[in-house]
Amino acid sequence: MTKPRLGIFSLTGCAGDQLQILNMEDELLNLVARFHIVDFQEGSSHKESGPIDIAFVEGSVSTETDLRHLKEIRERSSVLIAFGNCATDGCVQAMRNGETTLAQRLKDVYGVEPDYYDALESKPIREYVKVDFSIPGCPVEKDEVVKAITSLLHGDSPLGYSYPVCVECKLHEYPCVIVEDNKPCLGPVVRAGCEARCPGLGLDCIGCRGPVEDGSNFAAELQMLLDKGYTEEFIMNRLRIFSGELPEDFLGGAK
Amino acid sequence: MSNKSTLKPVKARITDIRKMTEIENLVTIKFQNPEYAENFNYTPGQFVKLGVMGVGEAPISLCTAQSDNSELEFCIRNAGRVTNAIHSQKVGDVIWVRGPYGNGFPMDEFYGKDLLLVAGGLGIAPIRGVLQYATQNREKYGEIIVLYGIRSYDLMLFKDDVLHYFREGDAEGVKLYLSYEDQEDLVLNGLVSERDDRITNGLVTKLFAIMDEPADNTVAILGGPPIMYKFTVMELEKMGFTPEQVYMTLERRMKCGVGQCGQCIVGTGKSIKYVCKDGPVFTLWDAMNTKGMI
Amino acid sequence: MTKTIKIEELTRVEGHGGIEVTLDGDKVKDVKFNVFEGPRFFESLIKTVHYEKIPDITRRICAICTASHSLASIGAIENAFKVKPTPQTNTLRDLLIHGETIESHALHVYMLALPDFLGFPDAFSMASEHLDAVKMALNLKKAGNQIHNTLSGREVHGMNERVGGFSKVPSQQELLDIRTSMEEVMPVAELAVKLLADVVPPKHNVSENLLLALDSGERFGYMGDHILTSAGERVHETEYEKLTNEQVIKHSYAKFSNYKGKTFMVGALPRLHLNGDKLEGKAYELYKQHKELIDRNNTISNNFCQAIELVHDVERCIMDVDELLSNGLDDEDLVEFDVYESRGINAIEAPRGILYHDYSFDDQGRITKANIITPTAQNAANIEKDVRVIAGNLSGSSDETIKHAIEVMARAYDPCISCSVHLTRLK
Amino acid sequence: MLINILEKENLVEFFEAMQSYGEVVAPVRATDNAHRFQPVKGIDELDLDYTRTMIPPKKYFIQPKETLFTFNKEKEKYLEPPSIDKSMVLLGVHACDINAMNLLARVFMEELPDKYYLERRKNSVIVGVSCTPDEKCFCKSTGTDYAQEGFELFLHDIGDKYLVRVGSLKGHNIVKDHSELFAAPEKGDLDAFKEAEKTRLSSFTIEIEMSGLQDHLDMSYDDPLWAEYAEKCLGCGSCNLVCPRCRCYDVQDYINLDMNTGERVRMWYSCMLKDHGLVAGGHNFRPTSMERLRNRINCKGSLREEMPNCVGCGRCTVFCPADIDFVEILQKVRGDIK
Ligand SMILES: Cc1cc2nc3c(=O)[nH]c(=O)nc-3n(C[C@H](O)[C@H](O)[C@H](O)COP(=O)(O)OP(=O)(O)OC[C@H]3O[C@@H](n4cnc5c(N)ncnc54)[C@H](O)[C@@H]3O)c2cc1C
Ligand code: SF4
Ligand code: SF4
Ligand code: SF4
Repeated sequence: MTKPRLGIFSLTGCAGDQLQILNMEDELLNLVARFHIVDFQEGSSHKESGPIDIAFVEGSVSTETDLRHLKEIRERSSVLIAFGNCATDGCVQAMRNGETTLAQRLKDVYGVEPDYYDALESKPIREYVKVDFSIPGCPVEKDEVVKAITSLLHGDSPLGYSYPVCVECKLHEYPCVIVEDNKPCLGPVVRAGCEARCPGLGLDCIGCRGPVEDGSNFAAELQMLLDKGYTEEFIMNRLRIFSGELPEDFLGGAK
Repeated sequence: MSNKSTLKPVKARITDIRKMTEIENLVTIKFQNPEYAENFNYTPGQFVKLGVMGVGEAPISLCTAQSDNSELEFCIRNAGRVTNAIHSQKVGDVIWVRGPYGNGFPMDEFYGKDLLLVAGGLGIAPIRGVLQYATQNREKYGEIIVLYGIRSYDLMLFKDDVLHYFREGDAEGVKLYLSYEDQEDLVLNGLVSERDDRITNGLVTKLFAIMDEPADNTVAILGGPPIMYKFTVMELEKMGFTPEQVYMTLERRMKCGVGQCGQCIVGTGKSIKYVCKDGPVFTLWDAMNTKGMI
Repeated sequence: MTKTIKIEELTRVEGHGGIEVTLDGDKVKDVKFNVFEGPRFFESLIKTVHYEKIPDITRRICAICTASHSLASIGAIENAFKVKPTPQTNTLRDLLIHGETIESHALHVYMLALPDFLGFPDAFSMASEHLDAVKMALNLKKAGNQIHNTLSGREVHGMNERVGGFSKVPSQQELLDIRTSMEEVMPVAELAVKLLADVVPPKHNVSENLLLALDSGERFGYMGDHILTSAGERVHETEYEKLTNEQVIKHSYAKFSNYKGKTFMVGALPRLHLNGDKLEGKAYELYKQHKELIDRNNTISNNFCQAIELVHDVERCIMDVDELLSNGLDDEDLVEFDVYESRGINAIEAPRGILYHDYSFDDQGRITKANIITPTAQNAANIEKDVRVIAGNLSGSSDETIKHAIEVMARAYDPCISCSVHLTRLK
Repeated sequence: MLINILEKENLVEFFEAMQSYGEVVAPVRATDNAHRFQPVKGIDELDLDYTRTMIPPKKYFIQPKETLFTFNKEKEKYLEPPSIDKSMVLLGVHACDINAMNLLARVFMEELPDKYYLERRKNSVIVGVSCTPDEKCFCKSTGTDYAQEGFELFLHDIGDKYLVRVGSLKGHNIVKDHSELFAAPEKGDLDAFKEAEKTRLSSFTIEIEMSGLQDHLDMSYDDPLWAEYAEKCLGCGSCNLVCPRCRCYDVQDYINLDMNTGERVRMWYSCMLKDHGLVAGGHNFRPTSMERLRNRINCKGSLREEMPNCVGCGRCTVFCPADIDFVEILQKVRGDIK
């Protein structure tokens, strides 16, 4: 059997999701052996052109170059996977989208005229190309990556997490930081899969896995936190860290 | 030892795969252990959990009748992960089975009665089991009328059976009527040799107008999507069927199939039901008393 | 006759950058370190955000030195609000940053740099001939990650280190497990020194380097509040702007650092050059034994310095664990403090060199202004300088030779382009 | 009913005696609001004077996440985890939780026994303890404030003694084997028990009438109240996951990187999650959070095996991050409050 051709690509981001692959110290060599790797920028100098069976794309589209690169990858790939929060939901660099403009941000940081750059407003890749699956997370969870890969190798579509962090939090019997300490936990609206890492350490979830698809009641989360005495600015800053690039009606309530 | 007791599946092997439509295959399986096959007692309307290790299990209706258990047939639509995995199996591959589960159609309560079978889409699968059972025990039942609604010829399941009853149904006392939604020439498709008044264009409910008036002691047996039930029930009520004379089989999400996992719950306070264990076959009376059932 | 040699994209580095050299005969006409990593504007994003979640955002500047960013960020916040962390917290932080350096250096030395010297495109193909070494390297990296996992909550972008301490203090058993792992991987760290001691650094990139590193105090380490320069100065972290002197330069990239008009280098080589005599134990012995390999004017020796640091890191983690356990672990809460309008600056040695975070807050503890300067942003101009030197020295050679030499040199900096928040390509 | 008396000063010896029947698991204070059942080594670790744990003791019988079996595709085989022979003493279980487990036992042990549940229950000793209700407890309303069965021993606090009810032969044998710790009850003890029960029963602050509730729920099917609560509900599933009587579960297969071996895993699930009613093809039988919330309350208020699906422990209210009050909903359904 010929090995599937795998490409691991990155656009703008911290390269943490590729790093998570390198961090699978125990499985790495096994995993790499299952594929014919055509591209893995952070891990290898070896690069090939030609079709790709499975493409993992990390990072968000933040420059014209990113966009060209992304479209090229889509052309070549049968299955394209948004890999990590940047690719899936835009991550921190999208947290001010719709709030401040790109020009303003450029001016803030560089103090120069904006037309200088080929920068674009940071967006998740689904804004530009068809995404077959998403593996969310900032960074992705190694366990989920392995599960997705084995599913794909087995010919099945990967399983996602359709439920929020609270479920895992409860399964671990972590004390609820909202109930116990009134902390502004985003667990109820954020996609599970991290085994509730933050509440497990006594911290409020900041939402690094992005919202539960079609299942997040942001309006209720906002209201709950307002009732607990947080200001709207505070809550919105919190909600936006990883969910800046959300549909317009993101406070419109759950379905 | 029907092994109903746990979530432990038993091994069976695929002996035949026949493509029925673009997305549906008829899969025949044989238990590895003959003893298991011998004790595998079921009535039409019951279901099993079919599984592929590494992917999971799906509830699938038994669409055959009891006479011979050495081989079982399943009509499987490729609808998602598990069913896709079943579709990618080959003859000779292993398939894991649990069951049979649920309450089937009470075929012995129907003795001496006429049967009106109404099927839509994939709902034909359990209905086909009822039909097989009734024809195998032909003397126990009165007249058998089958109404089958499909979208188009391409999507028709059990084409051989349909053809058979069109040609020879009269001799066996089985009247089959067919409705199809899309305008299509069934003559050209070779199903019938000339225009046939047992076939109409439209939804399955249209067939009530052209079929023979059913006798008073008829039981109606329904298999199809919830929306079909709504409209069929309206017709049946018009014809004077009482709520206890109408039987239907329901689909819900099921993980265990034995009333543990809670995923197939329906109803309100008084009448919470688990479709897998209390059903999947219910009467219209059950449905009338259980909000959200249809 | 002019020609352009172009490295489209540097591989086995974090982030995206390429290098372009234009030669006119044997004269170097132009050098461009092209960064096509998109800008992320962290300083702008965090405006109005409450201090408590700043580290969680800024640590996402970089994956590999995520804890360095969070600790630099936490330090700046603590400096702003005059928070004094407990001694236990300080030791835990020391352990964390040493763990991070193990993970980062193991990755760089074994997986990214070594293939260059052994002639492989990557560690995976290197594994076909040196399986044991690769497996050992992975174990070393894993041991570093174990510290991340235990102290920070996961290997990338953890969350447990907070302003005022640690949200959850690790258990005694967890620390003992770290100690065991460190003892197990000690030989791997030593092997790195041995392997790299055999590599003869090419002469073509020798040129004068100005080196900057934090003054680590009495012991070698990655924290401190003064910056030392190889020119003999000592500057307080709050005056960092004098050193980094970031400028938006209108040629091919923005915001280059220079100190008094000169490019400079940060990282393992500067640290060993300026603080090496403070090393302890085996690391000190190896340092003394191989001192001649640490050539301040050959950036390639940065790789070797990282190897020495690996030995130091492993030893130091054991010492930190012992210190924590002998003092008795205290399940202490975060230090409490008040917020007021204020500014805080903090410098820390990330694996790749000095990292600065500088924040101003309003009286509610919300950010009004921020500045973050990463090691690679500081090194960029020096990398460009080295490219000039190499291209000049090798101008007669084939394009391939020049390209390879440049790549090997650039990789020796272990550049982390994704975290060079201030580097962005101009049109 | 066999009755014995255990002096509180014998508690340490009693605890040590219990250790000989297996690992002792008991409530330990975890947070301001909750205790946690966890293994304890000494009596000083546990706290019998507690209100509720967040996660009910059912976690020891049907675990939050457990491997049903591991498989090997090539070998066409699967292997169940080895039988559980470790025994356990569940010490300090409240009546509501015992009653909840009695229902679970019917589902998982009687008709179609679940190997895992069965083995664990067989290997365990359950020791109940009496409690004082707080402002969220309403087990009196659900008729589950007193346990008639489903335990080995039940300790009722009657001052400086415990009145111990024996609930099974196993419990009787424990008493027999440690007869030096127990005494026969005297008249005063029985009086004290009656007094204690009276006090307990009078300290409930909330009440909900259960009779006919099922029809009230039926009649409220189209009431706007569901939508009102759905607006507040986060759909987080916490209410189900802390419920001692909820038993929904999900099953998932995972395959390892060798593409041959793997496992089938069972995990607690919740009807408040959006795909609880989802079937292939994307059809959802309860697509909105309003429908899911209504379904949950209906399920809780329904009678299953002649018992309501709620034992009045108050957990879903206490641990709902959105402060949704279960009893308040039922009171609205009944028209007790508007
Ligand atoms: C009593 C009964 C009889 C059925 N008979 C047949 C039949 O004869 N032929 C046929 O093709 N289909 C039948 N179905 C439908 C079939 O079970 C689903 O199409 C199948 O479960 C889809 O699973 P999947 O993994 O392929 O799809 P996915 O959409 O990938 O399913 C995802 C998950 O949801 C669950 N799920 C989705 N749909 C259902 C469902 N309907 N029931 C239970 N769980 C579900 C699965 O467990 C799966 O893990 C029947 C369903 C029921 C309840
Ligand atoms: S701590 Fe957060 S994630 Fe956990 S249950 Fe509470 S709200 Fe949900
Ligand atoms: S709890 Fe939230 S912020 Fe923390 S790791 Fe999980 S998804 Fe990310
Ligand atoms: S715990 Fe509360 S918010 Fe969460 S699903 Fe239940 S009712 Fe809704």
